[in-house]
Amino acid sequence: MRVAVVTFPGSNCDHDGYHAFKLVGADTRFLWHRETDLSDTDAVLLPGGFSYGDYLRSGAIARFSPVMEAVVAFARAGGPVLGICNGFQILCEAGLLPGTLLRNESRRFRAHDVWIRVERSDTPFTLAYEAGRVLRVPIAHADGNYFADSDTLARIEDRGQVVFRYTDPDGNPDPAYNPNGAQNRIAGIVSEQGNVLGMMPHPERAVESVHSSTDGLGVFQSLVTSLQPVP
Amino acid sequence: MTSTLDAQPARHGTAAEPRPGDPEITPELVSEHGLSTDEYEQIVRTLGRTPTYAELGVFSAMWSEHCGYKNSKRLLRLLPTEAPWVIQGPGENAGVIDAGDGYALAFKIESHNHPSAVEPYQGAATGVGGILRDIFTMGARPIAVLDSLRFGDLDSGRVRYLFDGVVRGVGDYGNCVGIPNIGGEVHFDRGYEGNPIVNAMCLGLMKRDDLILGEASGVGNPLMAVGARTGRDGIHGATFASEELSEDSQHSRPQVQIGDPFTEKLLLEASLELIKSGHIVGIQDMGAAGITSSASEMAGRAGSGVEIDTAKVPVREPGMTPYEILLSESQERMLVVAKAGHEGHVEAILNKWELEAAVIGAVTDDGMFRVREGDRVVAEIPALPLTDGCPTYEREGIESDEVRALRERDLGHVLRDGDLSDALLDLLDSPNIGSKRWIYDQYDSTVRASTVAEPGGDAGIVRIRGTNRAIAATTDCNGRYTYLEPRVGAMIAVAEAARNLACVGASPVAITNNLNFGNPERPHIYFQLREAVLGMAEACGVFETPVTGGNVSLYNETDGAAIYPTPVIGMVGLIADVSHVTGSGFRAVGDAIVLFGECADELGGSEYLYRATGEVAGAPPRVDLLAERALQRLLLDLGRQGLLHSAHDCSEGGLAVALAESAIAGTEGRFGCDVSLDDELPGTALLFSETQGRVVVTVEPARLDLVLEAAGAHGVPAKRIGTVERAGHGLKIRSPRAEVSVSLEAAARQYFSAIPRRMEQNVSVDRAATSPPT
Amino acid sequence: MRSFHLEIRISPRPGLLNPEGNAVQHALESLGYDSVKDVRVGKTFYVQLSAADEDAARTLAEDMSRRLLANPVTEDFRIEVSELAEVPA
Amino acid sequence: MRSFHLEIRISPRPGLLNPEGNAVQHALESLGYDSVKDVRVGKTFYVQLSAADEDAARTLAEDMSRRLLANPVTEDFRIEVSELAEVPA
Ligand SMILES: Nc1ncnc2c1ncn2[C@@H]1O[C@H](COP(=O)(O)OP(=O)(O)O)[C@@H](O)[C@H]1O
Ligand SMILES: [Mg+2]
Repeated sequence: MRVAVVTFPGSNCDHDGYHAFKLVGADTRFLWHRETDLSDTDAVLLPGGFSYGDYLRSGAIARFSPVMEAVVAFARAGGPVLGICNGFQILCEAGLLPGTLLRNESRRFRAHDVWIRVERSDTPFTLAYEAGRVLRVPIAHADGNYFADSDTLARIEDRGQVVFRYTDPDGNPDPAYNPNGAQNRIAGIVSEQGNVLGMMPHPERAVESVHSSTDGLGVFQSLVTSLQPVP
Repeated sequence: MTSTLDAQPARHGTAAEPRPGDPEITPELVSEHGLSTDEYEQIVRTLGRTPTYAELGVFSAMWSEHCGYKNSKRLLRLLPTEAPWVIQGPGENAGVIDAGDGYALAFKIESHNHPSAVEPYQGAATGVGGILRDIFTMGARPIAVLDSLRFGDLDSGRVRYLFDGVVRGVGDYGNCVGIPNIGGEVHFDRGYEGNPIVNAMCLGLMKRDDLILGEASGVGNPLMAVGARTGRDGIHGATFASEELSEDSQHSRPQVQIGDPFTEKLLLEASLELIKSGHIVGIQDMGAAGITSSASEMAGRAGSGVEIDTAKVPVREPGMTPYEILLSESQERMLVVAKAGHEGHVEAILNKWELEAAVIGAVTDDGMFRVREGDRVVAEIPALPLTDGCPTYEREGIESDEVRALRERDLGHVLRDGDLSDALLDLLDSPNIGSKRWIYDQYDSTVRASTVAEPGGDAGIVRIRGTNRAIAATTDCNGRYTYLEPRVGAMIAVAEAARNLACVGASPVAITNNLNFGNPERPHIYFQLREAVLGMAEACGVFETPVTGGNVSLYNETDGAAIYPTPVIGMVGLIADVSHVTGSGFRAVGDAIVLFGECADELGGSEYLYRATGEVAGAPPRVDLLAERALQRLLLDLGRQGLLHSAHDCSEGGLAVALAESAIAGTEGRFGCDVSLDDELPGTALLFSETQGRVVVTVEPARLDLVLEAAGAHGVPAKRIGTVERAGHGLKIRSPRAEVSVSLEAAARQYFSAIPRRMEQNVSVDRAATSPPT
Repeated sequence: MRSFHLEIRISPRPGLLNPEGNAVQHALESLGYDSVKDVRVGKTFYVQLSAADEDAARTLAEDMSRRLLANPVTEDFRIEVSELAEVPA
Repeated sequence: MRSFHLEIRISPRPGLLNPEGNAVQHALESLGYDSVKDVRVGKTFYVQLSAADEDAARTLAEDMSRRLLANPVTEDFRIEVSELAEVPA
């Protein structure tokens, strides 16, 4: 599987994502945001960080980067696109995912481990998990408070687009474990077609024994599996 | 007071003309520039004439304490700086040590105290920005940040406002650039009421061969300004940082510097790419005193000269004078010496990262720091006298009688026996002891996916990707001890740092330090400074942890009141195999709890004393450096053999707090403990003395004998004092004269709410309620 | 070409949660400003640009607000245009 | 008591770096808005309060801007007051 990790000016989790994909055996390369050629690419990662310093709004400027036109076309053609943290924000700004990410309810940057429940295991990003499994992964963001107007919210719930939700360590809903005030405790959603995933937590920081958990590895393994040609 | 360095006459008469519109050089102007009459005369002798306005500004900045180390240079020579693993000692932008496997580690600490007192958010943010640049200009990629902070008591609204702003500033800057924060410290004490301390430390990793120094060598090589444009901000920041604060500081402050971490991130990537590209010979941050210090220091180190044309410097605003351009402290700028003919390549790399580069001058061979504005020479100063000729002072140091009396005070009135459960719960509610999670949850500590130990343990740890190796770091200093007895306090700071590293399994290898003191022109302060340096030197000598760099921040005084002398130690340690790392939290019910070291009645300078009586008094704990060294070696030995389930040192709050922390703060869930001690010490002394050289470890019962034997072999007193229990058992400690029994919930509630509950109020109100009227 | 100064004010759409405004309102109340009934917080862009005339400047401003400056999901914008004194070329 | 609507516009002090403005300016340029000469970004507070008259409202607004809303070290502020249609008590 060939993965392109996009680097925007200000991306700072591009290397972490790169290593996570390497770990699961993907053929991974970096793609500078001015490049636009995705012809040799099976999956795209929009990494976390502070593209353009998060000035104006997180993701608002990056979504106009030259590479984004190619990413939009790639996604529309069914190619898998994973956006983590700032990548999620960019996907929303670019209109590939509904809604937006507002400032955390606490109005502070929050960085610590959270627990998220896998709501669906039938996406290319969650095949390796069983639905209902609770993952421990870190967050690190100031703008992670998922918001959509009520119609949109109802629609994404109806269509089962919510893939990850913040829960307590046992998988139960508990507002005390919602780190940013996200509506319906949403931590990650997929597009209607299911090939674009945006999530605020950082699975790429939970893949090795030195990390506080290895629960994030499944996201990367799932992508590799989903793209393997059926024998 | 004696002044060194006889004026060196100008080698050949230097020439510079005043610029139309420049103010006349008067005694008042000289004194406004923070220069004494003697110093001014030395300038005149150096130049062989009256300085121009620009030259006066240049001298004022370079001969400020901040750049010139006037009052500290001679003392700093007392510090040990060498060891086989030291690649670069003091004098460069950062120290560098060998990290094994072909890697080198650059690290340094820097203060931003004065700017943070005026504008906490930007002051702290730009402080982090500056220390990151010091690291990546060495060719190293920053891999971790730590922050060491001091504030007044949190009961004050102004203090809460400063604390909140500083933490947000440290966080926002590092988070945006993407450097994990792996630790630090914070202390609250009225001794820091008017003068917060904000020190930031950065560690960077490079391949040994990528090391590059800040030298302007190669006659004819172009000097290039890269990164952000030069604006009017922070003009004379270096001089400002070398003055006491007063009511006036709010008004007379220089334009504050605004940090732009986004530009910093680009500059970081561009600089590392430049260094690898082979197109440059030297690079340096334009930090304090801006272009002036970077250019003259680069010339000084290479023994060359430089010539700059201010008209070629990219500026943010029209109409800036050479004086302003030379002294601007605009952030996120670098000075690069390119190879002649490679300017275009340098520019291309900067442009790729959406930044600018401009040729602003060249390296010369005449030893001069020369500045033109187009055709007019506005400054011409011999470079060496400018950088190294700063007069240095050795002053008279006398201990204050008042402090001696405090130290000699008898503390019998705080000795108590019996049930001390409430006293422990009260200590856990102290913001000095309670969890610092409120702070470090605002810091990204896992970006780069290499963090092995986040803030919360005894030291932060990051691994070196692709190897089994890891690097640990900690910052430590207890200002109360240093206040009461500076030499002992400084030794303890070094010992505690080394002990913290040994607890996690890292061998201490070197330190950087930040000397935060009051006005050294006052004998009581100079005494503190000298004593602290002597204590640091002695401890570093015994532990073989040389000093590879640091920073001096003096004049931390408001209206005559100085901070506690605070020599912050930033220590790094190496871990050969990351699987040997030990945490500070209990791990399994039934484990034996073992105490290394011995208890004593030493409540002087303790948190218990401060909480119980509001006093900072008594003699600080004694420190036995050889015993500390034996303890470190024991811990490292046991860690390597994988014999320890946890290790945590006793510091603020003493043994009782160390036990409570291991019980409630561990990552593996919460545990209780059952401890019984046979010491006959008074209850409060046994539980809360901050006696040095003690570590609480837990081991599987089957391995207890091995551990006790090893301790014996290292000559470290060791005894089993109890057992790890289930959480429901609570914390139980018994001795002939004391008893503690608290539930885990109660202890955890106190510990985790100590800071958040004090910060619940809306802190912007605090600024409004307390800011000086405008 | 003439020079214009634009003030583009972006405000959170009414009815949306407004945590920052609430926080400021509380802060004002605790400082004793108890006559304050409501606070909302938005961003303002101060832009200088050249355009043929005021209408052209306004059209540009609307265009860039819609495309970039305002978040279409949560924010409204308002534009004020004023002409700057002519600067000789 | 009468009701007033205040707009308190906070702008970065001239001469200070305004990183957000720079970033927005670059973004606008790369979107093709090349007639843009300068962008600075500030905040605006929309406040409703009751006061005896316009002068009193303005005095309150100045007071709270100085104390709370604007950072005296880095920001300037400007106030606009307009009266709201009377609401029967
Ligand atoms: N300003 C800070 N920034 C980051 N981490 C901090 C800060 N202050 C304290 N910490 C972390 O909180 C923990 C407890 O701090 P402290 O009580 O000072 O540790 P110790 O006494 O073991 O040296 C440590 O892990 C420390 O790194
Ligand atoms: Mg502690």
